[in-house]
Amino acid sequence: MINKIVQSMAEAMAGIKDGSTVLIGGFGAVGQPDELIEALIEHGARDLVCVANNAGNGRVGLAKLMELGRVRKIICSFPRSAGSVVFEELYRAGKIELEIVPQGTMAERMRAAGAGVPAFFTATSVGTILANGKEQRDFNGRTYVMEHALKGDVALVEGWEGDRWGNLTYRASGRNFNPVMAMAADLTIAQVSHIRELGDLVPENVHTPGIFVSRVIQVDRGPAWA
Amino acid sequence: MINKIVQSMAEAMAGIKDGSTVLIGGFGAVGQPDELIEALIEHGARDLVCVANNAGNGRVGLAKLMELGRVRKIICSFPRSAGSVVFEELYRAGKIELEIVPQGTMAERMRAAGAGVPAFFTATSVGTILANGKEQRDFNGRTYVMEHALKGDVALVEGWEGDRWGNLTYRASGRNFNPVMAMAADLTIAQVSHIRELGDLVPENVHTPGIFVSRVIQVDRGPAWA
Amino acid sequence: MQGFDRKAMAARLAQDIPEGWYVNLGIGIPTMVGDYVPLDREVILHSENGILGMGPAPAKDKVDPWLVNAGKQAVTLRAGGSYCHHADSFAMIRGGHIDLCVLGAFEVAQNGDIANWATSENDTAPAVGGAMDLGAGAKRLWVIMEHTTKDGRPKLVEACGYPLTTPRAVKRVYTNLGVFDVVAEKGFVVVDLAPGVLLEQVQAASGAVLHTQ
Amino acid sequence: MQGFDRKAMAARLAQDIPEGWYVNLGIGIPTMVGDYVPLDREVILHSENGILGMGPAPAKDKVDPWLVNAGKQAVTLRAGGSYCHHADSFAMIRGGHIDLCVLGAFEVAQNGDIANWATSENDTAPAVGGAMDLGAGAKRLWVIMEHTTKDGRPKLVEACGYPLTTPRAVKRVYTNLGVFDVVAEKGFVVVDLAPGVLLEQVQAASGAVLHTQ
Repeated sequence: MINKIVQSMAEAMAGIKDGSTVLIGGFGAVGQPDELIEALIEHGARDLVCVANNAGNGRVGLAKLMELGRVRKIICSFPRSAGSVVFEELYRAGKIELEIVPQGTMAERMRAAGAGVPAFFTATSVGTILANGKEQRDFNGRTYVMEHALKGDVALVEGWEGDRWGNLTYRASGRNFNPVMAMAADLTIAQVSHIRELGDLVPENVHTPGIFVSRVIQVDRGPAWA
Repeated sequence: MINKIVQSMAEAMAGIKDGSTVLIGGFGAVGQPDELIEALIEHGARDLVCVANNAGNGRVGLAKLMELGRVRKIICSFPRSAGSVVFEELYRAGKIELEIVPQGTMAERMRAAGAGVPAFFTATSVGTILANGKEQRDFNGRTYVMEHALKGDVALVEGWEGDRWGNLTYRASGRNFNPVMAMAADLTIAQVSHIRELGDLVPENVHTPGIFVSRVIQVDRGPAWA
Repeated sequence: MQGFDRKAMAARLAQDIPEGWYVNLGIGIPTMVGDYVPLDREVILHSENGILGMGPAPAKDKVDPWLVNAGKQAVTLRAGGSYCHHADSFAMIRGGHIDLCVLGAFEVAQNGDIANWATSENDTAPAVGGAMDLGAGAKRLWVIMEHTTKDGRPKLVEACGYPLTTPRAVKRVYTNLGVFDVVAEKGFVVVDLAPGVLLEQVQAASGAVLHTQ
Repeated sequence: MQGFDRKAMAARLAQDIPEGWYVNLGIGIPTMVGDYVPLDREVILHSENGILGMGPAPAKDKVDPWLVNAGKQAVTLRAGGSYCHHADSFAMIRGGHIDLCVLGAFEVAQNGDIANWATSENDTAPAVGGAMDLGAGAKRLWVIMEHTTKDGRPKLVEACGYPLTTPRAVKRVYTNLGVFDVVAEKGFVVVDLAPGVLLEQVQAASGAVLHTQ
C-alpha cells in the first residue's frame, strides 16, 4: 500500500542534505509551510539555496534559518519588505548571496523544471538591468530573454487537504507558488491542515496530483486558519 | 453586466474569418465540441488551419469540414486512425497540408502561446526526423530542440459547466486539450452541458477561468453524456 | 495649485475603466482605484498571487487568513471569482490576457519607459515583485502617481534616471495635476487637467514637454 | 519453440513493476499489462489524456462516456485518481515524473534506439501521438513486443531501419521468447527466457548478438 503520510517531522525531513536547493511555498504568510520550515531548522541542513517569494519576516521561519547561517543564497522576487530585517543585515554584511528574479519568471522557471523544459523565452525584464548578461533573441519582431529552469532538491509546500497518495488541495490564495514548487523538486514535502481518506478528494478538483508529492504531514495551524 | 453566454450558434461563430487558425479541443470524441464544429461548417469560414489531436473521424465534424474543402492545413499528433478516411483521401490527393507534432509538444506549444512564451526547449523528438530543420541546443549535457508557441485565432472547446463570466469546469477526461487551447486563442468559444449561476462554481475548482473564454453556449449532448 | 488628492486621482482613473476589463492594480494608490469603480460596472480584478475576481476588503470580523492580495492585505472574492497557482496567474499577465495594469512609479519617460522598482543601480537588494511581468505583459499599462517627488522634482521626465522596470510600456499617466497620454514619437499629451490647475503650472512641474492635442 | 503468449508476456512484465511506481502503458499489449498487476500491489497508471490512477475497463452498463484512456477505450478511475489537462499530463511525462513507460515497437536496437511510429521515411501521414514524449521523458522505457515480425524478421536489431521514435531510450525488452536488458556499450543481455525456449533459438530469431550475464 502506498502511504506518503508521515507521522513525525523527523520522518518528513529525512534525507535533506547540506547544499540542497530548497523551494519554499507561500506568498507572505499565506500558504507558507511554517511548521516544515521550523522542522528544517531543527533538522540542521546548511549551505542551502532557498527559493521563496520573500526573504523572510521578523526572526522566525526563513528569517531564523538565515540568521542561523544555514542559507548560502536566496533566490526571490521581493527581498525587501518592512519585516525583512535579518536578510538585510546579512546581505549588507556580505554573508548571503541574492538572486533577484521577477515574480512571474520565478514561477515559470519552476514550472519549466517540473515540465522538462530546460529553458524558455520571455519578454519580462527585457531592457532592464535584470536582463544583463542574459541571452536575448527576437521572435516576430519582439525581443525576449532566455531563462533557465529552476529545479529544487527539496520543496516545502503547504496544502489544505492531503491523502495517502500525496494528492493535495489548496484553500483560496494559499495555492500561490505551492503547485509549481511541488512539481519542480525531487523531494516534495507537504504540510496539510486535513488528511482525507483515499477517494474523498474529488478527482476533477485535485490541485496537485500525488505524483508530485513525496511526503505528507498533518499540522495544526490553529483556529484562525481552520 | 458581463455576459459571455450567447443564445445562438450564429452569435457564437460571429466574426470568425477565412484563413483563421482554429484550435479544436477533444481527445477522440471526449471533450470534442461537436456542436461548435457543426456551427463552424454552417458559418462557412474557409482556408482554415485546424489544430486538433486527431484528423477527424468518419464523415462528420472535422472530417466534414475537411471534405468541404475548408481546411488548408491540419496540425495534429495522430492523423491516422481507423476512421480517418477523409483526411487520408485529401492528403494522398495533395489537397491538404499536414504538420505532425508530438502530442506533448503540441500541448506545450499552445500552453506557451497562452503564457507569453514564444519558444522553449524540449527533449521530445531529438534524434528523430521530426527534429529535422529545428534548432538544437545542449543544456546540462543533454540535447533539446527549440519549439515555437502555437497560437490560435479561434479555439472551440467543450466544458461541462460554464457561467456568464466564462468560467468553465470539465468532466473526467473531457478536460484534455481544452484548457490549453482556451488560453492560446484570441477568441475562445465554449460549448457546455450546463450553465450555472455566477458564484455557483467553487472558486478553488474552476478549471478554466473566464479570462480565457470569450463566449459560452449551452448544448444538449443527449442522455448518454448527461 | 491644488489638483486632485489621492482619492480623487483613483476616482479619476476608475472612471476610464470600461465594464468587462480584466485589471491588475499595483500596491499603493493603484489599489485604491478598485474602490471607485461603480458597483454596477463589472470590472474583474486580478491579483498576482492567483486571484481573479477580487473584491474589496472584508469587514474585520469576516477576514479569511487564506485570502490576501498582492500587497498581503485581506481581501474578498466576488461571485464568479476563482483561484489559480502562480504560474497560471502569471500566464494571464505574461500571455497578454490582462486588459489593464495600473502601477505606481518613481519616473515615467516621454517614450513610455517606467522606473518603479529600484532607486539606483547600486541599490543592494531591490524588490521587483511582479512589476516587470506586468509592465511587459499587460495589454495596457497606466501609471498613477504624484506629479512630483516630495521634494518637488518632476516624475514625468525626458529619460528615466532610475533603473527601468519596462521600456516603452506606459500608455497613460494619472497624477494629482492631470491625465497624460504617452504618444509614440511625440511624448506626453495632456488629456485633461485637474480642476483649477493651469497648463503652465503643470509644465513647470514636469521634466518633459507636455503637448496639447 | 513456443514461448509466451501475449497474456503471459504481459504477466511476465507486470511482475517486475514494484508498488508505488507511476506507469504509462502504451496501446496494444502494453495496455494488457495493467490486468496482471496484483490487486494488492498499488501501481498508479497514467494516461496521456489527463488521467492519473486509471483503473480497469468498466462493466458494460457502467461505462462513462467522459472517461477513456489513450487508446480511446472506456476505463475507470481508482480511488485516489485525478484528472488534469494535457499540458499538465505531459509535464508528468516530459518532466521525468513517470517511473516507467511500456510501449510496443517495430524494432529495438542494441543501443536502445526504438522505432515504433512510422514504417518508412516516406510514410505519408505517420501518427506519432505521445510516443516521442514518453520515450524521451519517462524515467525508464520498457518495450513489450513479439520477438519477430509476422513474416519472421527479427525485431531486436543492430540498428533500426525504421524512423526512430527516440534514440537510446529502451532499458528492457519483453518478447514472447524472453526478457532482455539493453546494456550500455554491450547491447542485449538475456535476463531470462520463456519456458522451453533455448538460447540458440532466440539468437537465431534476433538481428543482434544476445549476451549472457
